[in-house]
Amino acid sequence: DGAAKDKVTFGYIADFNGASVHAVAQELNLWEKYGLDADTPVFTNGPLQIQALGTEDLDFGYIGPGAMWMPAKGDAKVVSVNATGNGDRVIAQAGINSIEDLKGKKVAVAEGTSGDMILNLALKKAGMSLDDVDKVAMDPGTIVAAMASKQIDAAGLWYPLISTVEKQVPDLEILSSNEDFENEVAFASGFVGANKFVEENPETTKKVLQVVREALDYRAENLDETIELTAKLMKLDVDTVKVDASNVTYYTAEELDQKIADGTVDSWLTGMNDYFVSADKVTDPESPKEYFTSDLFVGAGK
Amino acid sequence: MSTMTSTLANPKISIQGVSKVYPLGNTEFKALDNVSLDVGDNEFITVVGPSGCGKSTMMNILAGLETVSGGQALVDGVAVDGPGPERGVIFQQYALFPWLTVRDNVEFGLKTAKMPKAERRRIADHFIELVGLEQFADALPKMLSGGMRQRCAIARAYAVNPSILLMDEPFGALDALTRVNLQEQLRETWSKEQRTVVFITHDVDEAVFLANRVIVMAARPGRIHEIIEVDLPAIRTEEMRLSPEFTALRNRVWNAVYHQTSGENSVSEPSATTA
Amino acid sequence: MSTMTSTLANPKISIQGVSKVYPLGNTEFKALDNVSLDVGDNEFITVVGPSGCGKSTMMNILAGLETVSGGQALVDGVAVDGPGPERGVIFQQYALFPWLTVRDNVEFGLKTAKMPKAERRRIADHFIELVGLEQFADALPKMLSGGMRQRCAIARAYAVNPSILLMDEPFGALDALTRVNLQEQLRETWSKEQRTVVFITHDVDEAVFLANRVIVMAARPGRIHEIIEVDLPAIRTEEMRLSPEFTALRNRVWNAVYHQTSGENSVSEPSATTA
Amino acid sequence: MSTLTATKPRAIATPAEKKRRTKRKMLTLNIVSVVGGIALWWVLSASGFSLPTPPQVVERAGQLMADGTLFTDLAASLTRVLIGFALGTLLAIPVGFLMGWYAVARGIMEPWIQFFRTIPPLAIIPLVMVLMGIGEQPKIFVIFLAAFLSCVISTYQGVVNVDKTLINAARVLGSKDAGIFARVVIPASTPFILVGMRVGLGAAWATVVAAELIAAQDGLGYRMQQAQLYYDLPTIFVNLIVIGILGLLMDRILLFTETKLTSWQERR
Amino acid sequence: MSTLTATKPRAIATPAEKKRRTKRKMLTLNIVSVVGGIALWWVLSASGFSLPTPPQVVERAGQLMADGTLFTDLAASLTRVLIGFALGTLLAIPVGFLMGWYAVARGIMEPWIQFFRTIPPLAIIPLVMVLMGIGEQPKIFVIFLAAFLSCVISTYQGVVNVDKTLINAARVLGSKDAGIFARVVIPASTPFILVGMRVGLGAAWATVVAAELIAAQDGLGYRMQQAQLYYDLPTIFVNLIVIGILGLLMDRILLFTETKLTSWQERR
Ligand SMILES: Nc1ncnc2c1ncn2[C@@H]1O[C@H](COP(=O)(O)OP(=O)(O)OP(=O)(O)O)[C@@H](O)[C@H]1O
Ligand SMILES: Nc1ncnc2c1ncn2[C@@H]1O[C@H](COP(=O)(O)OP(=O)(O)OP(=O)(O)O)[C@@H](O)[C@H]1O
Ligand SMILES: [Mg+2]
Ligand SMILES: [Mg+2]
Repeated sequence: DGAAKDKVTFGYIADFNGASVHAVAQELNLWEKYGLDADTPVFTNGPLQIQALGTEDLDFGYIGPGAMWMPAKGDAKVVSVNATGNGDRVIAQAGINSIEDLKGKKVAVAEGTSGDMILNLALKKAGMSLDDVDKVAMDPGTIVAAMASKQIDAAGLWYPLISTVEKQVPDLEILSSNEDFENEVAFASGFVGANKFVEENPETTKKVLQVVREALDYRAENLDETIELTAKLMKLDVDTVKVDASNVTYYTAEELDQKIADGTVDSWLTGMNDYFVSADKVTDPESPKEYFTSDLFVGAGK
Repeated sequence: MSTMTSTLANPKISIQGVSKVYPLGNTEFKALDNVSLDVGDNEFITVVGPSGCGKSTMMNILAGLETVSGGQALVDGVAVDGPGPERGVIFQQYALFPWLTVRDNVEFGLKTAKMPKAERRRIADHFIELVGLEQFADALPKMLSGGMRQRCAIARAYAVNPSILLMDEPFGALDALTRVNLQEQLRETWSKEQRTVVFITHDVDEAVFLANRVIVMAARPGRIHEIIEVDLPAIRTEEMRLSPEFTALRNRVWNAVYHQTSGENSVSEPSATTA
Repeated sequence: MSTMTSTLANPKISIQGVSKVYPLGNTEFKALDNVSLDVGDNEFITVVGPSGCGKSTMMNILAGLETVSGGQALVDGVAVDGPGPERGVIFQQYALFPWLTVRDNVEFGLKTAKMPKAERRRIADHFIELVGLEQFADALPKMLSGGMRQRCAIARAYAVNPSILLMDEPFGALDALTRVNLQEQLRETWSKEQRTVVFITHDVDEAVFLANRVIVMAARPGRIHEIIEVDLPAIRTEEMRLSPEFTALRNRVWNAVYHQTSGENSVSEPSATTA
Repeated sequence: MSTLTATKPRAIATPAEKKRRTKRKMLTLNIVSVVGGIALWWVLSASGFSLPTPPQVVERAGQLMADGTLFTDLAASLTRVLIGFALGTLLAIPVGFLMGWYAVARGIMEPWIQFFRTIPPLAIIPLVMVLMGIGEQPKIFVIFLAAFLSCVISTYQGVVNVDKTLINAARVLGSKDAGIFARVVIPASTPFILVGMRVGLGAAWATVVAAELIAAQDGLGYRMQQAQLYYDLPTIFVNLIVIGILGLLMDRILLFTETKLTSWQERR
Repeated sequence: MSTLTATKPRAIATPAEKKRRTKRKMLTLNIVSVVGGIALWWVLSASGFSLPTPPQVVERAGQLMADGTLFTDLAASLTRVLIGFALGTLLAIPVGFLMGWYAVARGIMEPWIQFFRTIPPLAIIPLVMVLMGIGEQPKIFVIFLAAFLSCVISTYQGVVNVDKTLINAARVLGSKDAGIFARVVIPASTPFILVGMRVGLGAAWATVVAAELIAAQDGLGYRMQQAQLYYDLPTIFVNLIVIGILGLLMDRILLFTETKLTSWQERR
């Protein structure tokens, strides 16, 4: 119709998980298709987008698993799950064969990331805690350099950064991976919306979710094409992005509807909440029912 | 020595019991001690005295650049409160603006007075020629010799045509001929344009040749030692320098400076100022 | 005028066809044009000439602070290559170190020579007293009057006891008495301690009173105009100033400066230097 | 040093010639130094330090140029830096003057300027975002702040150091405060102001990475952060080097300006 | 301004008294200004901007002091900043001198100094870590670098600006290069060097956050980063304010030193 298009601002992060839906939406003209005029600023991390949501400069955004405690605190609404990651690992220098061996060793972690999550979970599973190791806080890029130059003994990190480390340290040990915690917690990333915007603009939110759903479907069904589109958007080479995409489980919208209906998504988010509580990130998180607007997501598919 | 206490009816400049104290280490130094002096409208006085007796300090107080520690300095009956363009100053240290050419230095005050460009230029060029710097009008101060810098400072002060000229050893760095030329020039302009001039110098000849009155100062503390009236004809000529009257005055001033200094520490020396 | 070309057997200072060219806008300015002059060991020469004729430039070349554009300057037969403590300099602009007290300024050169502290102090105090700054030994330059700054610079140069003294209008800012005292002092020390002195001044009396020879310079281009031998007795006294010989010499120098300047642009004026 | 030592009589050169010679020598030294630095880097990267080698970086630079990324980024960052830097120094000069001249202004402003100078730009980003959103404005503001804070101190010091006799000379010639500021204080403190501008320029460039954390779509700093996500060292190096070279060029322009503006000084 | 205008004869005060009065006035102004700033912040935070209010920050500060965190952090950061800053300025002075004095040194060093000045400290952290490990050394080095690079430019400019006649006077009194450096160039360029030190101090503090990205266990910057993860604005504010106050205090000490060291100047 001739009506003016709804304006939205939808942020993303320039890695495959964060950018693929945007790449698809742009390539297939999905914004236009659903009557949206979208502005898609790129951010370097999730918390910055949550802040921007709070100042009404941003309507929607993307956050990784490490920042999922922020909506749980009530700072934003999760409007859709994006994917669940399998790329997180606890890595160690050669000769360190188990989590128990980390006792007293220098273990690096980028706090508030999924690397932080997996390290905590792995230690807990081995009956240990961060107090048992010599924890050193660093940012992700520095961890790569520190591992490569053997300044540290181990780290909680993820692909594709780990592949850079592997090039320098061929005999790198993998001590733990996401699969070890399949039943307790998922490393789910998602799309978030500003509390106020979602409440006041249900129609626009619906249109946005329609775009997301269609893009999720396309990605799950045409992963190779999606990788190429995303690489183009981010001006990166395809191989790099491929590594990035290889450790993630992608769902179609329908699969997600299913997992919402049978409570799987709820259990993912609850599991993450438990972790965040145990890691002191939040004290009293809202229940996923409050901050995950699953009915909107499902509704957009009808 | 009673002449100095005779107050004029309508003095242009009136210094009344002025003192100036500087901190010096933990003690204080009396640069000026209760100095009183009246300078009439259109009077030309010269100030001589030993190095450090407070000549520059007195001039800076009149210029409004230095505060008094006691007493007051009046110009046109009003207490001096900061400098003004009606009081032109030639500093002992030249104080040229190093980033401006000779011409721009001379035009500085005219620009402040918002004079149109063409007129500014005309006036500046006139005074640059007067001091013989035509060839260096576009040169920066760093390219000038000591004497040339001093001449530039003179041209700059003349250009704003102030009703009072305060000059601190303005011809000190000049060669004999330039000096004599500028002396005559100054005297001539003064007699034509009715200015009040306070002129500090170490040259006794110069002091006598230029002045209506020569103020002889003494040091420690800085004070007026003697005031010598110069009763030569108003129009001074080169020949006059050779006249016996001139020589007599010259010797009198010389002795006033000379004697005082040798008797510097004699307490019996009466203070030259009225309390 | 043939005297000036007569080269001495063993000159302390030998200036040979020295030229100095400065850039001035897009053209060049000849500050010195082919100047030649020999100064004997233990000779006292004074240099007079109109403002801007290159006196300071010549002195700076001898001091090793300025390069030549042509010719060469020799000291003890060796080409000047940078300054040295054997050549003491008193600058026209004083150049005191503003962060040092009078005493520390005077001690500066002695400290460089690694003299022990007590001796340094003794020598400094001696020269500070000589120039009459005892009371201000601990004062910073900013607390001094113009003449006091100049005296401090004099004390500083004297203190290192150089074999050559290059003095640029050193007494210009001093009052008559201090000046006469320092003139006598300088003459006396010179005759006792066998120094070579090059002394720039604008005061013709001073030039004659102090010198063995008076060098009269001319401007545009800077060159030597005339050299006048001063055949007064080696020991100069105050009375001598009043002698007819003195007056005659004084007039001769005066005329040399005066005449040349008025004939400044006459091309017929022969160049004073040998090519 | 050439002006301080008398050369032998045969070594005669006109001043202009000498200048040209010095300049040529300087350029040679610069080139030697840069080549030496690159050689050192090559040796380091070859000898096992996990650094990309110069050829790798050159190759990456070629790619980034070929697809135009480098130029878009450069244009975006350059615009931000230029605007931020220009605004920063433009404000720093009058503020520095006010602080140097009026005790009241100094008393009020100094604590805040000192305070903000020690605050890392990274730390004020959340605050800036709250106040200005995520457009160009906050990015330019962060750069502006860095340039301003570096420059204002220097200008202030310049004002305080202006020779008192020159101010007196201007007063005596009839100038009031505004005139003295424009015609004496500014020219006399130009050396200080230009130090401030040079330091401010460095700060502006060094802050561009922080500024482009605020939802930038392009820019050299943004590209570096993105590359950091993949630990793409060649790209990081390309952008670092481009920032360095741009900074160097702009500094040269400032230096050239300074030489012109302060040629009245008697300098070594 | 008081020295520039002649006061009425009754307004007579000894110089020492005047000084004391000015100082008192200054302090009052400082306090007024700080109180005003805090009031503004309070208004802003109360009027809907998502900022913590002053009482919240004070409360958080109380907690951080009670459990000793603030003091450990403070000690850690202060040590790093002091060492880094001291080393940085100590090196900057001779390097600035070499650059100002010897054309060869300038030709070789300038491109690199200019280059590194524009590089954000964040970007060199991986490199520094590879070369120096993750102990205190690399953290201090990053701070050192920031202080050095800010200070060296200023010192260099100071050296270049030293009055030529003073150098000549020293030469004539027998000083050689080393003597001239120590006894003329350093005192004469003190105003510039102190500007450099003040700017360098600001840079050192502003870099502490970046430095403490390198595996720090404590420190004000580290605490801020951690707080940023939790979007814990009160903690960020506490640390920011502590950094600001420390920076301000250290700056005051420098300023005081400067007043002592440059009292020979005729200043306004
Ligand atoms: N800022 C200051 N601090 C301390 N003392 C000072 C200051 N300024 C001037 N004086 C002292 O005041 C006295 C008078 O100085 P002034 O400059 O007026 O002398 P003067 O008569 O002009 O001498 P000269 O003929 O040498 O120029 C001197 O003894 C000087 O030391
Ligand atoms: N850096 C420079 N650039 C251009 N010209 C200069 C420079 N320095 C000196 N001059 C010129 O050289 C000439 C000689 O200067 P110098 O200082 O030697 O004169 P002087 O004889 O000492 O004069 P005065 O008696 O006035 O001190 C002057 O005309 C001056 O303008
Ligand atoms: Mg004086
Ligand atoms: Mg001269």
